[in-house]
Amino acid sequence: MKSLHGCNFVAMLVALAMVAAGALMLGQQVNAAAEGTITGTVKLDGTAPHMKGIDMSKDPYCVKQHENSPAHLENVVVGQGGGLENVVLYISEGLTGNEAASSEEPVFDQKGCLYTPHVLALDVNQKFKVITSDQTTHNIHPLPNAMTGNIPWNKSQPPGAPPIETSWKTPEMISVKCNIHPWMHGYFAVVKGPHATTDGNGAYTIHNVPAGNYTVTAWQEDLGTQTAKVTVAAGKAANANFTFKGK
Amino acid sequence: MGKFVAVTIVVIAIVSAIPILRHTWWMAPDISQHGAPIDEQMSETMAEAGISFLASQIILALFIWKFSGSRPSDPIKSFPGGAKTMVWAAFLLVGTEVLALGVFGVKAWANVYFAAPAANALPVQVQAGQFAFYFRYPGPDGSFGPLHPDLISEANANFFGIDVDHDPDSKDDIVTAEMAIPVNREIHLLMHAKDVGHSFFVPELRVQQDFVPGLDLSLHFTATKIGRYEIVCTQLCGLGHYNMKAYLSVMSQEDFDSWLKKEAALQ
Amino acid sequence: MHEMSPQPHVAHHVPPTGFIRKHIFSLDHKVIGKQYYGLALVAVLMGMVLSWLMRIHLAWTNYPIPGLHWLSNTGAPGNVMTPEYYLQLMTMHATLMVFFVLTTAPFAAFGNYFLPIQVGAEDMPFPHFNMMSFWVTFVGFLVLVASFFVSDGPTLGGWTQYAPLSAVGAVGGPGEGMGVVLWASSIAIFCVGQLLGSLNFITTTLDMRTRGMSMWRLPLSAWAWFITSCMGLTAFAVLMPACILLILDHVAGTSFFVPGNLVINDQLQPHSGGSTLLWQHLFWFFGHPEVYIAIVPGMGIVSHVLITNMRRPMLSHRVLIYSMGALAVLSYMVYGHHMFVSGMNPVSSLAFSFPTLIITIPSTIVVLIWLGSLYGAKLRINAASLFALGFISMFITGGVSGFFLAQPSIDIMLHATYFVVGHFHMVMGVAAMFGIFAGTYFWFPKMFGRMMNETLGKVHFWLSFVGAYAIFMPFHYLGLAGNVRRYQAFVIDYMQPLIPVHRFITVAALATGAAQLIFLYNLIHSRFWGQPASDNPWQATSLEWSTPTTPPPHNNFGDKLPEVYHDPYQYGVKSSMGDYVMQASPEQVPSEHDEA
Amino acid sequence: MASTVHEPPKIASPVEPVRTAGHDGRGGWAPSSGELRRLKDSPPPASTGIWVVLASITMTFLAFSSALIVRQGSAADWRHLSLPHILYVNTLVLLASSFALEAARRQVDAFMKGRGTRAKSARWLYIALFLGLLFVAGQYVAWLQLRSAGLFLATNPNSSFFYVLTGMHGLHVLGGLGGLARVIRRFGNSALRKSTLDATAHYWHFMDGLWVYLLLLLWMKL
Repeated sequence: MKSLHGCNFVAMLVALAMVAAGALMLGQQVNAAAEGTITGTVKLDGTAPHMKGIDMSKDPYCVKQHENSPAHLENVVVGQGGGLENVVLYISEGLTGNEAASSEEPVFDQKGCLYTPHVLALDVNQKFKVITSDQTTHNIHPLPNAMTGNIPWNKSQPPGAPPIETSWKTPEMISVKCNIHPWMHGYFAVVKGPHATTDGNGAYTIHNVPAGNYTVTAWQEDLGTQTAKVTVAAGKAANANFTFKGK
Repeated sequence: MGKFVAVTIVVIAIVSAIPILRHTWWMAPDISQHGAPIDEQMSETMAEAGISFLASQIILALFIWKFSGSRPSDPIKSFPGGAKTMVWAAFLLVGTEVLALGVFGVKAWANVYFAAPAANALPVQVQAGQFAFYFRYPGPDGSFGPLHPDLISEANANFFGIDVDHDPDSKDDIVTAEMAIPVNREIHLLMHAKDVGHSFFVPELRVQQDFVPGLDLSLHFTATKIGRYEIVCTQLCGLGHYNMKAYLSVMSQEDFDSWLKKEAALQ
Repeated sequence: MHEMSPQPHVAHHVPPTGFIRKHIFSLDHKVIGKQYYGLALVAVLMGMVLSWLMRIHLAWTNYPIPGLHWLSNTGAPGNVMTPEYYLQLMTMHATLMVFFVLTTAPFAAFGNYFLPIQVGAEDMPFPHFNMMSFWVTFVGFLVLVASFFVSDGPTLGGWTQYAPLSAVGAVGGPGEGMGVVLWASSIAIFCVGQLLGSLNFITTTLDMRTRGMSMWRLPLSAWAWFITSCMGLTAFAVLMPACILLILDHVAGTSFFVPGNLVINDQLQPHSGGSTLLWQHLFWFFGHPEVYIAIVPGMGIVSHVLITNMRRPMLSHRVLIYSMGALAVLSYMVYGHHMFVSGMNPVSSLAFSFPTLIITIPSTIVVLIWLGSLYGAKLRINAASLFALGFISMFITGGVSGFFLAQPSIDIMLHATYFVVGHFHMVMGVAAMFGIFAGTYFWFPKMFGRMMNETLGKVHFWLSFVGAYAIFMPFHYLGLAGNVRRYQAFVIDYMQPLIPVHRFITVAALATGAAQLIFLYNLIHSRFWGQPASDNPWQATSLEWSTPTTPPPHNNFGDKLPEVYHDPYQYGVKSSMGDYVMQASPEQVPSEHDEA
Repeated sequence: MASTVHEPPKIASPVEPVRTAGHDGRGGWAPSSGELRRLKDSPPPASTGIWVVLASITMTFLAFSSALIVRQGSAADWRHLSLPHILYVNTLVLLASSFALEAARRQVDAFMKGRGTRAKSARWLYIALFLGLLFVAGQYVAWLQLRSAGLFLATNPNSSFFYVLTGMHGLHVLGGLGGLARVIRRFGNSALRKSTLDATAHYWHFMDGLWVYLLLLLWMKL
């Protein structure tokens, strides 16, 4: 009664894709020095919206994790100087297709009945790990749009269960939730090519951008998107700042 | 061999009865106003059922003991009275038992379900969804705003789909993940299912009622003992069913008021 | 001039040559009976293994079960069972047991083999339907098992498959998409199979009885099968349409059972207006008769076995039959007691409560008749009679606990707790299984021409009897303490003190389960190497013991059908054969045991 | 339906059983007057079986009807659709086929008694079969009409029930046609049993009544 995994197939494709990507990178090594970066900060204009506190009383374990650090919603997180956290920056126009695919395997952790990071930016077909640091069972339930070709799934991770390793086929901002802890909510931001996510101060850096003209898009789960045109010179850092209007 | 069977049956019967008699595992103490008749009903049924259980098992054992050893030469005896006695016995025993229990049962059932909630009962709305309960208090204006299913967004902690910006009634509604009620005050519980079937079970309150999607039911009860109890889901609702629960805090009126203020501040 | 007179139904009675017709697509009710038994055996083994896994997980949650990930890597990552996998196993366990074991073994298997012989016919009237009945059922089984192999596994909705969880589709959780569709299809197919079976059973009983075999002269087992088939005919005919509607809600987007304004995972569902209670009504209208479909054949088999081993007829043949009939009829009026807290009108709860209490009267009559007949009997103790006596004990226990659940007011406390689980496992699970065991030890010699090993049989009984109580009595205590069923772990504060009880139950369950392997061994070993059996090893009276050979020839009675001269159970009389006269023997009985 | 049973002849002197080897409890003795036949006076199984079949079909459609009634009462989303007129034509066709089958039965009877010809009986059977097929085709046309009217299975509860009920009934009718075809074949090679023909006829008429019932159920607003 061993159940087939629909994902096995996908996994294989992914593996192939990785090999292909690897070959591509080797090809790129030569002019690696010639690649520039795009940096900047994302700010919120106006007062930071009030983020509701989360009442986890349903699961005493979760409550204990936040005894001295009350949990809040993370839809809009503003740092010093109005820097916006969890904004995803990616190149929406101007990609040539032979950018280096990043090789590292990001981790999406379930910690204290919250997702860290709240938003995980991923390249198409980039493998990532879903792990749990909690002693309570979570279920991971990404909800991609059925039209995009990304296949929705819904799996539980009991404490100490091995990581779930998978990837996404097409670019999409996929919201992910835990049904056992309904307040748990985050995003897989699946984009094509080089990308970055802002830190606590709203700063970001997109690496491995070949010289050229690009349109950079900043995406925030609640505040929407903004774009800016930048020109990257070989080995130089181009700058692009964004400011979102508070609702 | 037969005698051995007989002994085993008797031993099993008695051993099974002991935990019941000693209440080793028993219903949680009742904290509700309507619970007493239910408990009464339970112990009566337990007594009558227990007696018929022990009696019939022991008779079974007795006959096995007595007649398993009999030699082919022994004559076949027939039970005095034959089948007719049995039929009459069954009708008398069970019939009276049934009527007795039935009548009392109706009483117990009636004062849960046939009595209307008092006018001054405190309305609380509970919404069940995969896999958590959320509660809504009407706030000072005493009235709930309408629900907009399309606005429901757990991501933004809008679990009920209330529209604070446009519905005046919703402005002061208080949504909580834990249920608190004042002691000795009747609660009028308005039950709403968000997605699939769930159930509202508080053993101490002697209350169990399904949430029926598409059909909003209501319950009313009065808690008589201050304390913290658990509300659990008893209707299979999916993978998180086992962990679908909320706490029920029964507090003094003062504590309740301050609790409500605290929660209101967090909205 | 054309021959239009009823052809004798012997066209197919030239024994088939060729393996396929003989053993696979056989028209012979005896072969079909054995096929049903085999199917039940496979299903029960699967069901038992599933229950072991569930029990281990309940007792030691998050404790890896070595090798489990080979069963399902998604279901048990790192050998630890996930919540959804537990519920999926639970659903499959229940479905396998209720439909493919408790319905097939005592009813379809033994009934197919022995009903025609007991009425003195050479076969069922519609052998082709009979063959289809089995193979359709088998397909249903395959479809159900197939759901283990779809991407997110079988359905987790429980064997009752309450809507809307079962009808909203994959968004409801793992297995709620394809899993449910397969489940519903499997059950719909199963219903067709059982309807074909019931058709044959009823017509066999009504039309195929041999000369002298009046209805009252039918053995109690035959009566039980007849009554059961009448129930099956109506019950399965209602479940099938329900399943069809459920499937449509899935694949065609209709809204029979799904109301509007449902929001799952922040997505507003595209359904409107369906009635969730409609499913419950349709399901339980089938569901309650179904539990009697599972137990009534057991009652018949056990009475049949007991009488033979008590060497005397029951106090009253007819009262037993009337009682079983009453159970059948009442079982349709009581189904609402499954829905006391479902939001059904509280008045109808009471309306359902009374017939539910009333139905204990016929059951009590049956028990009292059994007990009263034991009095003054010459009880033979053997594996068959032991299991028959065990059945009575279990039936009493399970029946008594039913008394609580019949009352809405108490049901508030016990509904959906382990008390319910204990109740139905006792009365329709263990009791029915004991009926199957009694039947097996009793009829095996006739079916395979060899005796089963008595010693192993007795060992099997002791372990099963004590084990069953050790497992299912504590269930009732757990229920009283408010332990909710269908939980994969007990994280609720007030349930944690109960976990030791669950550990005890698990150990008992593993041991009792292991004991069933003795039975399996006995079955297989005796089949090939058991002592050869005589035609009538138990000195019994009914027609199955009058066949010219053992096992019976292809047309059961050779060139001549038997003629019946007596009521079924002529025991405790002085006759040329000892203390009994067979139905087919013209010998006059000095002291007729006449009917009450 | 249950057969009445002859009292077995009282045996004046019980036959002394000839004991064979082994205590098989039966001796080598077998009743003298047994014969390899069912009881003569009990009806052929087909004529009992058909009633059993009809009983279960009744239950099935009762379940569907109760579902329809509950569903129609439960929610406000019930749009009562006006039935395609071809349904009434189909109804007449089905009724006609029933009459044809009756005629066929009479012919076959006569033919058995030596009057009438095989051809005549066959003709009526074929007419019944043809009309039955015509009915099914007509039902299909009705579906097409609904489809072109934009009413699909899931459009609203009423259309759902329309498709489900007509579909289920259609399947049963097809089953009946199969039976009819079998009757014709058997009649062809004169292996037809009267009971088979009667059973088929009963089934066919039942389908008739069932259809009228369903039509009313779908037509009237509860």
